[in-house]
Amino acid sequence: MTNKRKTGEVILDLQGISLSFGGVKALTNISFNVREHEIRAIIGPNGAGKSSMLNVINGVYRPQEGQITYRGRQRKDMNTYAAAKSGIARTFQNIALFKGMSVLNNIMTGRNLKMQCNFLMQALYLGSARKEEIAHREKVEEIIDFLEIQHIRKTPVGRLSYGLQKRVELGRALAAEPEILLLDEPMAGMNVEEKQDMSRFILDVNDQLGTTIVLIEHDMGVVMDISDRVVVLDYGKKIGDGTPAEVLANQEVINAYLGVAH
Amino acid sequence: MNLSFFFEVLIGGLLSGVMYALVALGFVLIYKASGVFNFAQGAMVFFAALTCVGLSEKFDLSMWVAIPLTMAVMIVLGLAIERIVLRPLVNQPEITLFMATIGLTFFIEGLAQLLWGSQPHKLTLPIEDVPIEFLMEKFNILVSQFDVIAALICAILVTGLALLFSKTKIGRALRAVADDHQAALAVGIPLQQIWGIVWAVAGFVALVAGLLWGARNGVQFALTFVALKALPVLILGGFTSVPGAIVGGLIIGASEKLAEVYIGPLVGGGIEGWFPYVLALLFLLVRPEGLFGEKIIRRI
Amino acid sequence: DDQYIPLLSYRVGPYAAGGSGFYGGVIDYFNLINAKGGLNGVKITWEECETEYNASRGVECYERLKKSQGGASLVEPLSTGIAYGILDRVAEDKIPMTTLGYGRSDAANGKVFPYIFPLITSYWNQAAAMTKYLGDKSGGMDKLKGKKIVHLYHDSAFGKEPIPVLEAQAKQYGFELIKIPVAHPGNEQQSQWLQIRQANPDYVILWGWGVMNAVAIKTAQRNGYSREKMLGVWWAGSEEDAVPAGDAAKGYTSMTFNTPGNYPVLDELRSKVYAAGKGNLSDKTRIGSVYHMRGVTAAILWSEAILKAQEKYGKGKQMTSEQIRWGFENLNVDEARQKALGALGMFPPVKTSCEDHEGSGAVKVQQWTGDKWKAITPNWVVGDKALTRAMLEESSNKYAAEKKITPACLK
Amino acid sequence: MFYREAGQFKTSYQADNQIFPLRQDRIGVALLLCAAFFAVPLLASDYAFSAIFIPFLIFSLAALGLNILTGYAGQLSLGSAAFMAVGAFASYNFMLRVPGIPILLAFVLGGISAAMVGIAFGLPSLRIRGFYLAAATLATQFFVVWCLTKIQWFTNYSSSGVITAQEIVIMGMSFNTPVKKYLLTLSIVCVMALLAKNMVRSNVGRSWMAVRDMDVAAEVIGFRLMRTKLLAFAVSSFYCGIAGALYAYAYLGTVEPEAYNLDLSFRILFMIIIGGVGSILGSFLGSAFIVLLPVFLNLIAHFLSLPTNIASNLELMVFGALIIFFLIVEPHGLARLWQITKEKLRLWPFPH
Amino acid sequence: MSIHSISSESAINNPAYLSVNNIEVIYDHVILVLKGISLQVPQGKIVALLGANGAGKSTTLKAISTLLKNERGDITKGDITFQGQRVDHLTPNELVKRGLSQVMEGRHCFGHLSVEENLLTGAYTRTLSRTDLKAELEKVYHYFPRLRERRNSQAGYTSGGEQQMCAIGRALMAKPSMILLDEPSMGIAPQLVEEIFEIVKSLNQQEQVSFLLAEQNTNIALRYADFGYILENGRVVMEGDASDLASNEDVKEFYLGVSGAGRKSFRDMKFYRRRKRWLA
Ligand SMILES: Nc1ncnc2c1ncn2[C@@H]1O[C@H](COP(=O)(O)OP(=O)(O)OP(=O)(O)O)[C@@H](O)[C@H]1O
Ligand SMILES: Nc1ncnc2c1ncn2[C@@H]1O[C@H](COP(=O)(O)OP(=O)(O)OP(=O)(O)O)[C@@H](O)[C@H]1O
Ligand SMILES: [Mg+2]
Ligand SMILES: [Mg+2]
Repeated sequence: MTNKRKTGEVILDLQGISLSFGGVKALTNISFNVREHEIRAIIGPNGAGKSSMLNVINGVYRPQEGQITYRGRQRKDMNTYAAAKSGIARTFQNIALFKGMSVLNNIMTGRNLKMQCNFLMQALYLGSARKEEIAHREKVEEIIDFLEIQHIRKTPVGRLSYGLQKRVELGRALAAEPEILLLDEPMAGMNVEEKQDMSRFILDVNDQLGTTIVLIEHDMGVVMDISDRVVVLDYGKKIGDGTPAEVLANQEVINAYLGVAH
Repeated sequence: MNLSFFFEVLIGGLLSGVMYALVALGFVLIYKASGVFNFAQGAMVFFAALTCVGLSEKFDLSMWVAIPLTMAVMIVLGLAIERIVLRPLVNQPEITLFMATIGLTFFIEGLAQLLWGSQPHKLTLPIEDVPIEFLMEKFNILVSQFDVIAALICAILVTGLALLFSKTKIGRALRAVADDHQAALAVGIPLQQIWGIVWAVAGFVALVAGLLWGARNGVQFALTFVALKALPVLILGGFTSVPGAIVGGLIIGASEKLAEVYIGPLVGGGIEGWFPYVLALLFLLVRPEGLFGEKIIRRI
Repeated sequence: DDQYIPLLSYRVGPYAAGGSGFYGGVIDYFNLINAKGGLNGVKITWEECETEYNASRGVECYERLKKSQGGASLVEPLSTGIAYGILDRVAEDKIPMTTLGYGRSDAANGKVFPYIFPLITSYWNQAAAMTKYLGDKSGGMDKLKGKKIVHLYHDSAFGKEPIPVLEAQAKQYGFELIKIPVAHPGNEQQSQWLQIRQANPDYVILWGWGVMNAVAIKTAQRNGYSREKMLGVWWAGSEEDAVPAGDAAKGYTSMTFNTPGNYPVLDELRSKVYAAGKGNLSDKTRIGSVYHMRGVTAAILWSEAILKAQEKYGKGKQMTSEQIRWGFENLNVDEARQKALGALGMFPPVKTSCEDHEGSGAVKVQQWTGDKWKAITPNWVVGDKALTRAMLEESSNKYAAEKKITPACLK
Repeated sequence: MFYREAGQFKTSYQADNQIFPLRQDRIGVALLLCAAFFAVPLLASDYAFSAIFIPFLIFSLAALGLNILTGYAGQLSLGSAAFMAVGAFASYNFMLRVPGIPILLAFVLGGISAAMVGIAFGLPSLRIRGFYLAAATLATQFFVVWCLTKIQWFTNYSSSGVITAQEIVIMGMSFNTPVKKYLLTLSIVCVMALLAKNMVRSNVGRSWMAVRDMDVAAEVIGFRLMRTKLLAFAVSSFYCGIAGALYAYAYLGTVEPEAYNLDLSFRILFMIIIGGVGSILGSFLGSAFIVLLPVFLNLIAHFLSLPTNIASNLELMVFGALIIFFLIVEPHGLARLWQITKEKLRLWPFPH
Repeated sequence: MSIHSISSESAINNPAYLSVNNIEVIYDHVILVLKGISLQVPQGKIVALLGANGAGKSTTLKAISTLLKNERGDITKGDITFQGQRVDHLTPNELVKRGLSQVMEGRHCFGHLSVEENLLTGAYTRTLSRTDLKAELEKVYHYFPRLRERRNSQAGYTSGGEQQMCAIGRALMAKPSMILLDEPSMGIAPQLVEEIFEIVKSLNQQEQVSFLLAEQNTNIALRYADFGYILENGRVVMEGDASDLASNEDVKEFYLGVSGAGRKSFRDMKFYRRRKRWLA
């Protein structure tokens, strides 16, 4: 499959990232980059360090070594707030929704950085606060429509099935209108049809909004079909990097991850 | 500074700390087994002591008969609590369970006074609460014999419970339950039985604490307040650690006494009410789960 | 047309023992009055409400009961917190409130607090009496010079109340006053007693409350301090305070405004009330215990006030609360009257006036023999009343200024 | 059947964002407010005002404050009474020391003082969580009460350590009768409840709930933990502070620091748990439960003419048992029970 | 209600080991989720439960394992029998003792316990000698070598896939005769997915363990299962032999992602399709 969309400059560059927890080496000297507008997949066997990689990118984990260059700015590690502020949003592998809140409110939280009114205005619910609330609500409703979760809009997310929660989580990340979207297994627990919708969806976001996407996924079909470039991790080391086709042909990758090619 | 006085305060504090630890143990036991902060522990201490004294006074029994009888009562109480209160609340948020134990507190307090009246009683154990003469003469340091025996009993309890938790299958199951009720049920851990056992053991610990504290303070409603002394011990040592309770107790006991004696006069005294809490708070700032508590896992 | 008295009692919680004894005494005496035909024929009715010693529940009880059965004659919450909660309300409702041995000492000034009656004695007078007693014991007030007295107190408004008096007297008589507070609830006092042991004082005043008392006595024993040299406030002087301390309490002394012992009136209670199965205490041995006797005393004073009012406003009639207030302000229970009531010497003679709602200020000292209290001062002890009077004036006038009250006597 | 939303379509987000999106609810609330402001003052007795309604409203306000902190922001606290005390004593001192200060301003300043104390004691919450935090908040409780008893300046050197609340006068009008006090309290509580409702349905509220439900994720999304938590502490303490001031001024009149003891903190905690953690309505329901139930039990015991010492203990036991019973029936409190009832009504007479 | 039954006889010939009869489940007293589900698992068979998100698969499994109560769900109608006896009133512990064990959705490892301790709790209902226990552990480690490496770390800190393995391994430790598996392949690398299903197969064939598995990976599920049910909106809309289901056109299109023209690329989906509903 050829990629006709234009991918731009490198906006995120990771150099020599190493991360360990006590004795466990989660990541060892990993370098790779992400270009603007591309869909970058990270694959690898369980416990390879994929989720840790995302955690490093948005500052949940601080790597012991390495450098992160994001939009020209070089640093040793990110910090979660700064990452969010500069346009990195993400979803989590173990759903991290706000369980007690409704779907609508969960997605609304995604827009918090865009809200200007201070709490006094919100308490009084004065004109501007109300207007702001409604403006954001409209945006969120668009996302809700897009994800086809209108019927559960007011349901507390704790009551939703696993798959629906995944969708809501994606919605929350999207609501932030991020520049980079980090997705950790967004399609786990979905059936093919739902995965198709989800893929379409990711592609649309990527196409229409130009959002850069970093994606972890175990479904090779999806990865091969929608990603532009793929990084392969194994035991915290990088064992492959390239287009889907290249990676697919890499014997090391086959041994470590894919098993018998299919 | 008068050195022997300092040691006296220090030792007195350490021994008081042991008494706090005794109460804290009951909390740890239940928290560890179910993630429930048992607000009713103080009431259970009171109930146990009052029942013991009540039985012995009303039916003119010797302590050696009254104590096992009370033990039986506490076991029944523990099982009943599991059956009536906890079982329907499996898998509920901890704050709900916490609240249920508050309800329980009222119930037990009412029950205790309904059964045995509201009069304070004296409780005489065959251990005398007088200074050990030997230490008195030799070093001019005052240590009560009672405290030393209490410390021994506490040590035995701590060792026993620590072994129970770390070495047995039940211990592991208890920790599993505290982590995730649903999953524990799914692997076949008989939550009901386990809670029954734990509450019964907690009842036993409450009885021991009740007897020792009762002998010191008299058996009266105020025994429920000893829980307030145990809380800072608990947070300092960690809710989930049996050895933490004893170490926390020692630290709190000693520093609270030293503070009252040496800092108290500077600020007008009476700081024992809040000092242990502030101290524990400072420790928490460094280690948010107490000295020995299990780290709270926050991974996403 | 009975005389209705609401009882804001507490029978659960930490102070239940005191509550059940006191209100038990009150109700027993009411029953006795009624069994004997009432106050000039007017029977007493009452209604109890559980306050749990909690201010807001106490207020609720007060508000609920004050209007029922034709209106409350008087109230007595036996709790400082509740007393404060209804302090303004009783004045508004014109219902007299007695606070026997607790509450604001300055409320004895009837010009500022027309409806409050801290009958018999206030904290200040008690503190003054304590110094007087300790002075006498040392062989004269001048012998107090150079002595060390520890004031071991419950760290609250209650425990701090006597400090001004004690300080003034320390200056006057030249003794050293060492103040050592105990944090509520006081179930652990090792550090305080180590300090006391270190200071080795001549006397320890125990201004304690609840469990703190028993623990103080016990801890004194463990630290080898003589209990004879301890002198408790009357809230540290009941069976409930001494019994839990066990043998350690033997020899411990405390203040009281009831002389322990048996009295004809108590026998009457046994024969007329308990024999008829109407006794309020579930445990008969508590008849004549400190709290019970305190309750009986309160009830006697109340009925005396009602009788006094009847003298003025019509014998055998139901009195309004305002009339009873007048009765309280003109009480005169002297020894002759006490004798007639079968309570000679049970409490000091009480004679009130508008300026003096306290009416006495006299106390006794009692000692625990191991199973009961025994009075050890043959006569009533009265402290330096001039000193307390001055303090009382100052403090109550400050209150009047804050509340914009012009001090004056009601007629 | 009677409680249906069928036919009520929202055509704008504004309409959907209303506090009470359902017409029945709106009518219900309007009726309730009318009753509270007009009918009750005409009908109720002084007893009802000064012993039931006023404390009920004040406790509701305090519960609301605690609910903001515990229910919405997820920070379990056992120190609410301390913040109430700060509010009361600060208001008292403002009134005392700033001549001519309007009393409402004194209340607000009292609330702000409480908020500042709240922020100071909220700092540890950045590291400490759950029951550890709860136990640590006891430090606030004991420390504040200790300070108020120790530092006599706060009580204006009153010998008994007691303060006497000044008379409430607003624009020349003196609020000295129970009805007037009730109306004043009611107005304050209504306004503050409205503000609270606004807060929890807008971004602040969402930030609190996010921190409550999963603080790591909240941080990743861009909420700042420190600011969010401290704001919750501040707002909550402000509410408690105002409640504390009302407790002194509109309810008790004369208070000692011990009136704001640990017991009171616990009672307020009970209110929110019984009423519903994370629910504005729940604060009111819980407060009603805790204020009314003992009265009710007392009346029943009286009616059955049980011997008082038995009755008192039974009351306590029944109270405890009822708490447990309600938790078993609905762990999320009375507010949720009410909601479920509504949902059932909506379907009525069909079971589903 | 019409059930699109393609072929129903073959599997049902076996006496049902587990049978769920027309159950209705309500959450929180008001939310009706299962509207009459019936299904059978014959002894020694693998039965797959398929369906879109929110169809009610997990709820069905939790109803069977009686874990539903603790999530405030109630079975208001119908009954469940296991080994011929009604089990809806049993405690989960009794069920496990009888041989029915569940792997819950979303992993649910005991975070503070080490991986090995997690596995050991799985054997709680069995009384095993130390050596037997060791052998059992070895077996699990043999299936999941990754777990052996991480045996001493706290489960809460392991990766998603590792936790999933841990949860499955834990259930195996109970040596059940029937396992309810809720999305076993979720978050597992493709190679391992195959392996997990191989384990299922070998347990099934060698130890006669029956399986009821809720699975989104329809492809593989139907490959290994004997029989399948498709749920939609709390109802069974289709049931049949796995092979028949796999060749059904609708199933192919909606659950297997292949239509007449073979498998489509995820990139080429040009529109969102309204999911087909069998039920109006
Ligand atoms: N605790 C609960 N309270 C209320 N409703 C619930 C609860 N759990 C699940 N539901 C609802 O029940 C329905 C079925 O949920 P279930 O988890 O069984 O779906 P599922 O088929 O397993 O979906 P998935 O594939 O997404 O896991 C969903 O609509 C969900 O919203
Ligand atoms: N906070 C942590 N503490 C200790 N170990 C950790 C922590 N986070 C990750 N690890 C370890 O680092 C390794 C990599 O974990 P990570 O979650 O990144 O794996 P992954 O590639 O996402 O795997 P999966 O596909 O199973 O989700 C694992 O072995 C895990 O146990
Ligand atoms: Mg991962
Ligand atoms: Mg599911």
